[in-house]
Amino acid sequence: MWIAALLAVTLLGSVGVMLTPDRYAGKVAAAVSAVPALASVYMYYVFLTQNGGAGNALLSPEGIAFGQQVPWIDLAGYSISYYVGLDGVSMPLLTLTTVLTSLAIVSAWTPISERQSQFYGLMLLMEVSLIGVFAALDFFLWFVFWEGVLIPMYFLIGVWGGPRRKYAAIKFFVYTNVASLVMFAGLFALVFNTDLTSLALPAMAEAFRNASGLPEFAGIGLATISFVLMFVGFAVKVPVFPLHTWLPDAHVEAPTPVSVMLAGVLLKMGTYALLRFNFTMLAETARALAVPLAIVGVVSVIYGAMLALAQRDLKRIVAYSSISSMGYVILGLVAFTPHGMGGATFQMVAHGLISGLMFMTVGVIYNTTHTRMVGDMSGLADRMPWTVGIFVAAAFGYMGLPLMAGFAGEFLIFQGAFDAATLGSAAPLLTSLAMFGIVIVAGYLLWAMQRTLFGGFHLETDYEVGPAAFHDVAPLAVLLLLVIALGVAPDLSYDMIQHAIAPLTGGGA
Amino acid sequence: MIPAQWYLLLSAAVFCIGLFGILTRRNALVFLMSVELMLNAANINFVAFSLQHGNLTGQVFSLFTMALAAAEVAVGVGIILVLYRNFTDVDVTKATTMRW
Amino acid sequence: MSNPWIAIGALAVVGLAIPVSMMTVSSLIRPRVPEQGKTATYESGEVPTGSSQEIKFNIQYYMVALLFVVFDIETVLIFPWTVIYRDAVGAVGMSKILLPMVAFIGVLVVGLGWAWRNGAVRWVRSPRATKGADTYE
Amino acid sequence: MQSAPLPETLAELLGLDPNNTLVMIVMSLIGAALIGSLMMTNTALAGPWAKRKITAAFTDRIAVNRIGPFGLGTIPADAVRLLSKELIVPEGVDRPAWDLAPLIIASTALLGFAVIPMGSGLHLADPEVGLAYVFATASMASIGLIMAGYASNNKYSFLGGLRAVAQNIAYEIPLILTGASVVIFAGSLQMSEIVAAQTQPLIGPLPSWYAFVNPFAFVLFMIANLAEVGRNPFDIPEAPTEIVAGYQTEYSSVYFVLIYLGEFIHIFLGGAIIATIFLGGPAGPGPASLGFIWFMVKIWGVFLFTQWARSAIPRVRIDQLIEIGWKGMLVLSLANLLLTAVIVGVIA
Amino acid sequence: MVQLPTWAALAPALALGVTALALLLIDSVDPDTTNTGLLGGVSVAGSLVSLAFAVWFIFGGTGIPQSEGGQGVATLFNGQLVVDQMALFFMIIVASVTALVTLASTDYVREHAYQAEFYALVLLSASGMAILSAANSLATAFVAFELVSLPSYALVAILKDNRGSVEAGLKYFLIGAVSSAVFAYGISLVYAATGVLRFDAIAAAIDSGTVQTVADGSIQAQSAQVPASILGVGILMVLGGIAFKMAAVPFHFWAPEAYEGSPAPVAAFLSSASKAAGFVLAFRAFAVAFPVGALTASGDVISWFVVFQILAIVTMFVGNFAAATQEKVKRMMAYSSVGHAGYVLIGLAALSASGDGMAFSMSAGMAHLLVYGFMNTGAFLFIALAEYWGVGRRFEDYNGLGRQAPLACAAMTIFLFSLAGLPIGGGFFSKFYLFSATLNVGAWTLAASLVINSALSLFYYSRVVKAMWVEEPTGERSIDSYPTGLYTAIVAAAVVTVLLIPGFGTVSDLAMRAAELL
Repeated sequence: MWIAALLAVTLLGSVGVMLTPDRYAGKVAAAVSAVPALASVYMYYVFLTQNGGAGNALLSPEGIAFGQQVPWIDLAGYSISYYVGLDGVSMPLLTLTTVLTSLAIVSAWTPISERQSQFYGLMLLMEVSLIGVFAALDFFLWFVFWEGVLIPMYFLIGVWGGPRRKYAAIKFFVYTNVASLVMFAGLFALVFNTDLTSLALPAMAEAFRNASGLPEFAGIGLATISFVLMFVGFAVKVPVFPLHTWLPDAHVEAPTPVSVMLAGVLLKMGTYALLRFNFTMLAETARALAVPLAIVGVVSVIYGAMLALAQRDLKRIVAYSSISSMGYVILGLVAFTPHGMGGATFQMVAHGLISGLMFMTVGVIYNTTHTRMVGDMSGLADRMPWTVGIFVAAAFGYMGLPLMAGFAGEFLIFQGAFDAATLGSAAPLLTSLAMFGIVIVAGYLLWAMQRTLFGGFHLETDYEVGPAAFHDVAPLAVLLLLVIALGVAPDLSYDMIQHAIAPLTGGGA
Repeated sequence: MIPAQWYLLLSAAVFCIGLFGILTRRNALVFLMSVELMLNAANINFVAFSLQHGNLTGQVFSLFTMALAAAEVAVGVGIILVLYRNFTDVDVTKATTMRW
Repeated sequence: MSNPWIAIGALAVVGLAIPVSMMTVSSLIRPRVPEQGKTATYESGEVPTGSSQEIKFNIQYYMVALLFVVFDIETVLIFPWTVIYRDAVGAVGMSKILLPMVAFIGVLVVGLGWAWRNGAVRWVRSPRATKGADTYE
Repeated sequence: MQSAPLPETLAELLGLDPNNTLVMIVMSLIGAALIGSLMMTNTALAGPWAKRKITAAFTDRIAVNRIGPFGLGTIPADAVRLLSKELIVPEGVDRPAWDLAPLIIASTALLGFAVIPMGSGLHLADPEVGLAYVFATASMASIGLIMAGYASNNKYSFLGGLRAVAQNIAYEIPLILTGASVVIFAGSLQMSEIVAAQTQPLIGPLPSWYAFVNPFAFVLFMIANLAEVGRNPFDIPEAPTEIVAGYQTEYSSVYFVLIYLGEFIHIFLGGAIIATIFLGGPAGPGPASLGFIWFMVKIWGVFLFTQWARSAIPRVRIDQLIEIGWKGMLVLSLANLLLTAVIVGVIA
Repeated sequence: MVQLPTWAALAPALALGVTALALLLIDSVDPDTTNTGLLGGVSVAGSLVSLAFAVWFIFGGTGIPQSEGGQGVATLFNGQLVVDQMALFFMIIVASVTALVTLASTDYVREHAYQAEFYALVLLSASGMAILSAANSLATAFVAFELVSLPSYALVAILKDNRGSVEAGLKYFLIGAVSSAVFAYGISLVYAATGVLRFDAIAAAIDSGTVQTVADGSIQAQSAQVPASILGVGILMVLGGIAFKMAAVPFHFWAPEAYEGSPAPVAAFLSSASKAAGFVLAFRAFAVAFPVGALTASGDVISWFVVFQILAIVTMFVGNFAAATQEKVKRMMAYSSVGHAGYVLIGLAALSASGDGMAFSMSAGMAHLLVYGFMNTGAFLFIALAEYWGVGRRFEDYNGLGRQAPLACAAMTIFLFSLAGLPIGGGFFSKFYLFSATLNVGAWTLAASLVINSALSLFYYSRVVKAMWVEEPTGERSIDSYPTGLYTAIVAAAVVTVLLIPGFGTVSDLAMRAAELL
């Protein structure tokens, strides 16, 4: 019921915003988005205190909180239903979505100047789909939302983006759609080979986990084929090397609030789907393929970091570094240890907050300086102290400074990956390689900060560079507080995450 | 009584003549006539086999075919008329300006 | 009863033979005096101007012809009905046999009325007669 | 009076086997020749002689009284005169269409008589679809007319041909629909059936001829028939005062004779149809052997009617013609059809 | 529910036909002045009445056996026409498309000289489609088929001073005339082989292998044998005639020309309703009259579903690849409609040699046709709106249209993405339905080409979306009027397209039931 309300409110809100005149659109949108944000925070509180969902929504039905199921379509012998619910994995991500959306909307007040009502309406529309993605427990419902995210995103990048926005938008659109088709094919190859009668995710998980006698093609089991297809499909969203090439374009061309959503939430859709489908439904195959997957993860860690090192554009730096951060998540997931998977999930949330924060800060700086090139500016610290302060904090969070959310996530991942049975002897090597990634991150972030923020002020402008407006800085502050809060008290979400993934790792929390 | 296959051969021949006319002629009116030939080939079959099978279905159908052929001619001549007014020609290959 | 079409065919032969024989007779007895001017087409004694092939005639002829094609074919559909009508009245009752034809002719009449009102059978519709809206030329 | 068709009668007269196809073919040819020459005699009598006499009588003149008794010698004289004239082929005519047209006009009209029961056993053939057949042959003439008009390469002819077709098709439908209303009574398309259906008496001595049973249809049919045969008031295809002689302007010599004959045979065919489906065919007082006489009386009556109309009624304009045809006759004949159906339904 | 007389089951078709006659009468009353509001209103009302009847009947249980609590199949004229669930399903499609098109036309033909004729022709053609969907005999099928075709020829060429329209009309007419001749000849061959024209009787003839005859409604077997070769040729020719109506390869050549040249509402009408009419005939004929199981059993007669598989794949690829290379939006839509014909052909192609899976695949095709009816009509009506505004015909002419007409463009976006199979409209589900139908019988090639072509179609559909929203407006374009009728129709179509996501369950149930009862 709660989730239906969330969806309904946001959807109506988006329609309403589209109809409001541009002058008020921003404020109205912020007000509208505050509703789901506060609601989801309240839900989070309820979930945390009453611990409504102990367990995994897919594997142990009692793990479903705020659940609701309404029969919908009986199609081709498969019963499809409107089936939503939350567990320890989706609850934090849902909250992350709603909160980040409203903050992004506020941060859009300054940069977005034209066709505002459409912009905010699309933002809210995207929020609807994102909520749906994290809450849906029926494959079709989930897929509707999953694809539904793309359409507003396509417009948001294509219409309000930078100079090469058309190219970026089309690239993003084609990449993700082809990926969806690949995933779809892989999944339904399985569906049609198991005697499913319902497309609810729990039922699918149940059917796939003890599917037997699947056909083989060229000696490779269908499970493996489907696993690979689905992994590829989701990896595009994550993104994982070498399927990441859409990401820098999309990030650089997208306007700040959009890239906040992109980095903060859309990338998590990929890892979330990986966790839900590949690592839950096909856990056996995942364990079997752990080492190559881990290698892929580590490679994208190192590769992303390296590329980031080579960039001059702050936004590109953050974009590539988020590739490397998502590599950690893959590594954590394949570990199949409580700490590894838990850490990975935690990292999703943490990275969502931090990368959002980073992009937002870069955006604020850009709004003032109208450049993102590291070389063009220096010594911003004394002109816009607040922003710079937050930027520094966020950067340290990115490097995994203790007492920041990033630290908890990455630490847990390494801890989990180190003694991962699935990785066997390769575990230490891979983990240490991944750790090396952090060093690189620290390297380029420190370098970039040193070049841009400190030293004597220098920037060719024909206007006076001053501190950013309050409504630009406020969201940054809120985000930073959240980051710190999660860093100080990881249990705020780590507990429920552990509850959720316990059935996966076999071991208890 | 004449065996059925002769009727079949006759109708097939008429049908092919019509088809040939369609494929070779470019005058819309000749085209129309060829179509009439093809329809009447069908009529031959219908009447012949209505006699063969001893039921009236075929003959009734041939009446329908005639009526529809007539209606088709009515519409077709109308279209050919406006074609002539627009292109001052009834050559079906002349009308090749598909643009507004 | 022999096949009546034999006799009809025979009459066709005769019907052709009589005119042909007349032609032959005439061709035997008639004179031939070729002379320039005789062969000019008759235009009330004036010198013929142009050929008759490219004269433009009233489009109404087309309209009437199209109407005829449609209505004449409908009579094809009416005739079988008239033949069986009398027996059918006895067999299935009057309304069952009459009403469909009433509906059929009703549709025809609607079409005729429409054509009538839209001037398909009004003759004076030539472009010179009515300049403007919907002439048929 | 269901009499056997003429060929079989002949075969029996000559004591030959009527089931032998060859015999039948020969007999049919003889019968056809008989009928054909009969009609030619009629027209020969009507065309050069009777027509002129009648017109003269109307206009209070004296005509064709020079050659032979009552000027009957005019008939052979005219025949020789016309046949021996030079055949002028105008330039630019579209041969062979130009040559075929008179042939078609002449012979198609003759074809119709094949199914007409003329009484006294003079009934060449009696197919089940007799009426449809006779209508078909009767309307084939308009093909000849348009051919003649088109092929002559003459503006008068062209207009005449077009007018002829427009008129024929405009009045064809009322004609056929009215005929259909008769079929509703008779319940058959077979000529002998239709004739037989008119034998029993209607009221007192009056036989149930459809002319008496359904006079409305009879009037309609007479008018439509006038238009079909192109006599006043419907003679615009050859309106001499407007378009010289219409489609026959460019024809001379034997071709002219053929067209002329064709028209008259057509008139008699129309008369024959009327006589058969409205006037009880050969029926009449006296023995059945007199049937032929009665039949002749009837078709000559129709001929006289056409000639009377020719002299007595002014010509209509083309627009009036079309409007009468499409707005008057067609609607009336449709109404007549349904009316007849209702009446028959009630009495049956 | 009240028990109506049997003939009343035809009410949806009759409503359309009567409306057409009423329009002619209205025009006869005063031919010189045309009252657009009255004419359009009457037409829309008539089609809505027909729609109401169809919906009432289909939910009232017409066509469901009494044993299952339905009203039973309404059989008319010795089984020449049957009104069952399938007929009603397609009557619904036809009626709703007609309503949309006529509503939109009130603005489109406002300046037109022959409005009454336009509406009357549309409704006549629609009534033909409605009858066609109930035709249970090749005779009625042929007559209805022509009743659909003849008015549509005139409709395509109705802009008689416009070379494009006239040329389109000519080409449509010529190909249509030939295909109807082929159709008639095929029917005559089938009749020659089986001696009957009623579908069930033909099936009986094929089953028993002996010529049948229908005497006062009952089928009786004759002694003569069914010559399989003649029957095969006949079936192929019938298929050819129908393929023309569905605009399937190789009879699709007319489609791009006719759709591009004709007025956009007419194109919408043809590409949606006319296609559906062709398919209902194909479904009924090939499901009832030529059961593939019996045919393959009876030896050397072709098992036609192989033909359909080839046709489907070729049509999909030809349509989509041609569409991807177009420069004009309308032409692109025309080719895409050819491609969609390919998708629906799966309904007849995805079944096994013994005819299994027929109901499943056919219901998938029917569901897709219904969804397609709305989204495709909507897309063409948007093109009509663009023509109404004098916007050009090429992609770049649509640049920046989204700023001047956001509502209509949003609707168009929904249509296009739904056509492409994104889950923003019912198109996603119907495509998935077809997809699972192919996998159901393991027709992998079909499944693969369906997926490939959907991906490809996304590319060229998104070109229009890109032009409307992303691109900057080029040149000066002044949009001053926002025609109510067109807008209403487009928005209505868009709403239905979106509502078909939650409502698809009903549609698929209806389709499944209809196909199973067949």
